[in-house]
Amino acid sequence: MAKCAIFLAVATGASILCHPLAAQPFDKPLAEEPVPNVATLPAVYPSSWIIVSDFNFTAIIDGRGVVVDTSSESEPFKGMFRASQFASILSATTKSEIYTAESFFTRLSEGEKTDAITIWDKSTLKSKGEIILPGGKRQQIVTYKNTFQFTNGEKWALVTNFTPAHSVTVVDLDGRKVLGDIELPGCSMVYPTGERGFTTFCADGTLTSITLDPAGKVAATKTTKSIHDIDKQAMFAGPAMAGKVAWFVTYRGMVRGFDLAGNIVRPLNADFSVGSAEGGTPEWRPGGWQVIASDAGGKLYVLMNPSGKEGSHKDGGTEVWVLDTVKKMRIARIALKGVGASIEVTRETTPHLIVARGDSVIDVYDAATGAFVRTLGKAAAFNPLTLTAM
Amino acid sequence: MAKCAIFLAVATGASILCHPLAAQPFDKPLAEEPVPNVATLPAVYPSSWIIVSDFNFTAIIDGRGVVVDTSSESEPFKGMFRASQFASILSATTKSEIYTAESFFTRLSEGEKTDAITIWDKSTLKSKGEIILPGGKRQQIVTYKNTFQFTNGEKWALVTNFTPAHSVTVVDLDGRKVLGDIELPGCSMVYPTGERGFTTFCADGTLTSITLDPAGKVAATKTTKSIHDIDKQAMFAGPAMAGKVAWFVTYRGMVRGFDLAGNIVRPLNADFSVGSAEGGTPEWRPGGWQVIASDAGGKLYVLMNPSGKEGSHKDGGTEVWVLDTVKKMRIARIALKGVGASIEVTRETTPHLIVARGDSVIDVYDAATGAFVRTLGKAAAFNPLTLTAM
Amino acid sequence: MADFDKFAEKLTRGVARGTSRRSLLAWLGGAATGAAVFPVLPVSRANAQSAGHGGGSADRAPVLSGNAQDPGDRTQCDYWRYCAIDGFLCTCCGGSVNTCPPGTEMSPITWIGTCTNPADKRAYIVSYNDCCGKSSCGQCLCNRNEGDRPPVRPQANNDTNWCLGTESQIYNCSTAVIIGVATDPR
Amino acid sequence: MADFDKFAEKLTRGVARGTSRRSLLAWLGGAATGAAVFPVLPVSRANAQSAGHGGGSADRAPVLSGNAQDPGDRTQCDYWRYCAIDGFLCTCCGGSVNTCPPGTEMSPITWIGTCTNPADKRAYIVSYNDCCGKSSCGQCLCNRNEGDRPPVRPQANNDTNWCLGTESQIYNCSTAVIIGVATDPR
Repeated sequence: MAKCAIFLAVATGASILCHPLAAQPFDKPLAEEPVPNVATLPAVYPSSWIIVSDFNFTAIIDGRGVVVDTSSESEPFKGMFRASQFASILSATTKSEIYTAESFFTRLSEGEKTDAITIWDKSTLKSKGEIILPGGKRQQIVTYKNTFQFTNGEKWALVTNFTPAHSVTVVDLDGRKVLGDIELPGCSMVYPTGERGFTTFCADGTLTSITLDPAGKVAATKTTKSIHDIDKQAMFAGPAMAGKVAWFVTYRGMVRGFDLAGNIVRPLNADFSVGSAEGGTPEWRPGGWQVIASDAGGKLYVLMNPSGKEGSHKDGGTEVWVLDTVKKMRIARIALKGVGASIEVTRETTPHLIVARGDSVIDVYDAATGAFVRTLGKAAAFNPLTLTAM
Repeated sequence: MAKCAIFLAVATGASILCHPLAAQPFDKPLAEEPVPNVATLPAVYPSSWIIVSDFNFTAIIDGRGVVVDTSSESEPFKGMFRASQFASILSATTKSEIYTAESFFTRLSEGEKTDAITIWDKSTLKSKGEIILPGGKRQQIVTYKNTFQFTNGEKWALVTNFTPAHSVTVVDLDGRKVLGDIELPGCSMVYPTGERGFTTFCADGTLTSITLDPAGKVAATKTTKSIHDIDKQAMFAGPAMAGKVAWFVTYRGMVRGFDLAGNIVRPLNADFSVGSAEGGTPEWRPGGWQVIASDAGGKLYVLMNPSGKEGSHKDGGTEVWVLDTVKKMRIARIALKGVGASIEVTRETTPHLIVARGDSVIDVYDAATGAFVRTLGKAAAFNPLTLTAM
Repeated sequence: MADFDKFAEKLTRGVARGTSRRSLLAWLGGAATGAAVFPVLPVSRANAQSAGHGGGSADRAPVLSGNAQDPGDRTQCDYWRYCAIDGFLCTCCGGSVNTCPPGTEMSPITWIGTCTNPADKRAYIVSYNDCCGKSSCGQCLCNRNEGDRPPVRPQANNDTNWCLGTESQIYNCSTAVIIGVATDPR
Repeated sequence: MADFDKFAEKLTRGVARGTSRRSLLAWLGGAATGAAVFPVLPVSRANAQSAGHGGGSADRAPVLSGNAQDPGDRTQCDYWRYCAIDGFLCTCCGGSVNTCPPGTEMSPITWIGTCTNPADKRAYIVSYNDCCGKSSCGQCLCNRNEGDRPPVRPQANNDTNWCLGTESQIYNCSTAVIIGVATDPR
């Protein structure tokens, strides 16, 4: 048929010259299909879906977020949205919107820079607006969730800046406007606290909680004593949230809880160890990018590296250890099929443990039994870094 | 030393606490090295260097050109310059400049579009100016050399447009300004012809030569009879230049020469076949992206695919056949180590055949003997498409 | 020839949407001098990532039509509709064989191929509409060139970025939509 | 401690070049509350491409110093100076271990590591200046994290894009420049 097909391609009108020989069992041809035709997504994503940040190392300017159906082996890639140049991604729970904090240049890699928050519609994945961030100071860092967070019931967002002076820009998402900046000398990352405020970690080991007034200005500030030993028990910057409690794990495997329900951060002072195990060279330590996750029941999941030592904390892990925060003990170990870099647990009735690997593969496990369920292969992202359950 | 190194990293002042035990044979430490320090390249690139267009398929917006030293196994990557969004690349021989015809958007993949020619200094690889191309009509097509060419002694450039109406924009590079557009209904690509003009191929099989006046307007137009059988003997759009003669090869292996020295294209009417060989399934045909090259002596090199058939012309080739255009015969066959996609021959005193493979590897052969000389591995580009000898 | 009329009319609407009347005429003028009876427009890009034809990796889970008359895995380059496609397969990008991914815009005019369905032996006219406005999907790059011709005949060349007449010219992926039947088997 | 003075002075000049006096003070204020005796600034990004440390592929031809006192292949991630680097190695990008590629701009302030030279057993202060203004080089991505700490201590965190105070914030590759000796072996 090849030559026939060719001839048709250049002169389909002459197609009657074409005489396929084989008989055929189908009376009617396949129906014509309508164009244009563009897919849409549900306004509320199913609980088996996650949002993956794809850093796209070989073209950082062209980073993106990917909506991934972890229940589908064949079609996990549901859609993508732009997340340009060390962008941060934030997914709303009270609105059908995703927000990206990005940077653009008028000549791709040169020219005038514009920092902006882009608003994406979850159903159409089209950009529906943007909020320009003034001063060109948006923090550009490998994707963390706590550089871009909600407060005030998701009506506002907090964006971290680094020049290298630290500050936070308060943005009214509903009003599509910037409310102002808050200088935070020596303090980094934002953890939503109370109704309208946040907590930030400071370089002297203290935590500072800031309450905002209705105009987005500082209403009150409270700083704890130094409780973070950054030298010997540094906490990974990304916590697992169990309700209003932020659970952090340290490079050396200590688990620490902080209650963010009130206006002021409240350390639970109930630290415990992820535990130890044989086979460590020299020891098991947390390792990877997003290394701690929680499930709906409050259990914690920590990605563990058997080659734990100073400097191993981004090398990924071969097991996930499951922790009971009430009993303060490890209740399960899940062996992974590959070296994981980031983990997340879905909110499905049968929750799944999602493991993004360093080789771009995403694997899915039964969070309760640890049984391997399926792999999504490399079909979702080039460089999956953060994973966000719906 | 690990713990020592860490401790130093966070408090180098305390480094005297650090006591490495091993003795050492070197009296003096390594010298401090100056910063800042940025490399530069020669104003005229050596003849062992080539310019590679890297299409960067997984981020087309972030395409680039790479300056490659084909004589260096260890450090072939000499530098890169931006070539954004289906860009075309043009390297000057009379000035130390490279030009890229690009497209930009104010929000990376959305917003207002700007087409422009960027001027790059060959020595610093810094952009030193741009010429805005009006109308947003620059042709966006997988990288061909003949969408962007010089005329008028490299003082002007010709940029092809496609809307899908064909036209050519004439640009005064020295004057940094656009001189005007020339409508070319049904005609495509530009081949510099005479002192100040070009030839273009038209869909009815004719070639049209256009002579430009000193203002860049059309001074004279001459169209040949139909001499290009696009159905049965389609010519690959990219010729090999031997002096002022453009040598084209057809999908089926006919070699055709066109003299572009005068104001009007002159077919040499000396067509000949690349020849045939055993082992074809069904037959040997040219195959790849940049499939024909010339050396300083005028010999031609054609990349050949043993699985030649309709539709195989971009599948790459496993041999390069060397042709004598005077004797009109094949004089050598060069077996390749991998499937080549594009070929070029350097102008070194001992010329080398450069083969860019589909797997991103670039191999170097002795053009005279066909002997494999070295591989540059994947160290130059993600998706090498066009290769340009210096 | 009812199919052809419908399809030509569809296409003309598409062209009219995508281009100014003047440029359309200029282009048709060009095309008319070629061999094509009516315009079949190119849109595609070469595959430099593999010397083969590409498509999804072999270990990808298949996407099937569930219809015996439309056989084959739509994540693989050897699926029958892809005989002249060139780009990322939308089936792997959040769309489908005939649907663009969320947030993209389908190009109004496209390059048309004619591919034979191995099940019913009919030759179908397949429209390779591009999906535009988001960056390279990066999944399942596929390149087949039956009937492809050099840019001198744009209506038969598949290297051009056909995100033209769309809000953004950024290319995301390509579909393979059945828009008619070229031949009924004898 | 002469080395330290020179290096601190160099760095301060760097910071002054890279930032406004006010933000500099704000930042030093922050840093001063940390454990650092003087600022050692972070610049790097994690390597999600391999669970190992990355670097050039094994079959890459080596780039050596030719000096027995500075051993190792500068295209490989295990080269001694890279103990706290994170990014594309400039040696693979048209630059060198201490030189930015043509057309880029070296970041004025950087994250500093302290790495031990296996030849002379000295601990050297290595400055990982970023090269900025061209897109990702894409060659020899390498990530090692000895002494790396969370962003709460920026002077010891290597995830930040340190193309700050440069004309463009686009990251191309990272160098590993010797700027001093931390310890002389006993």
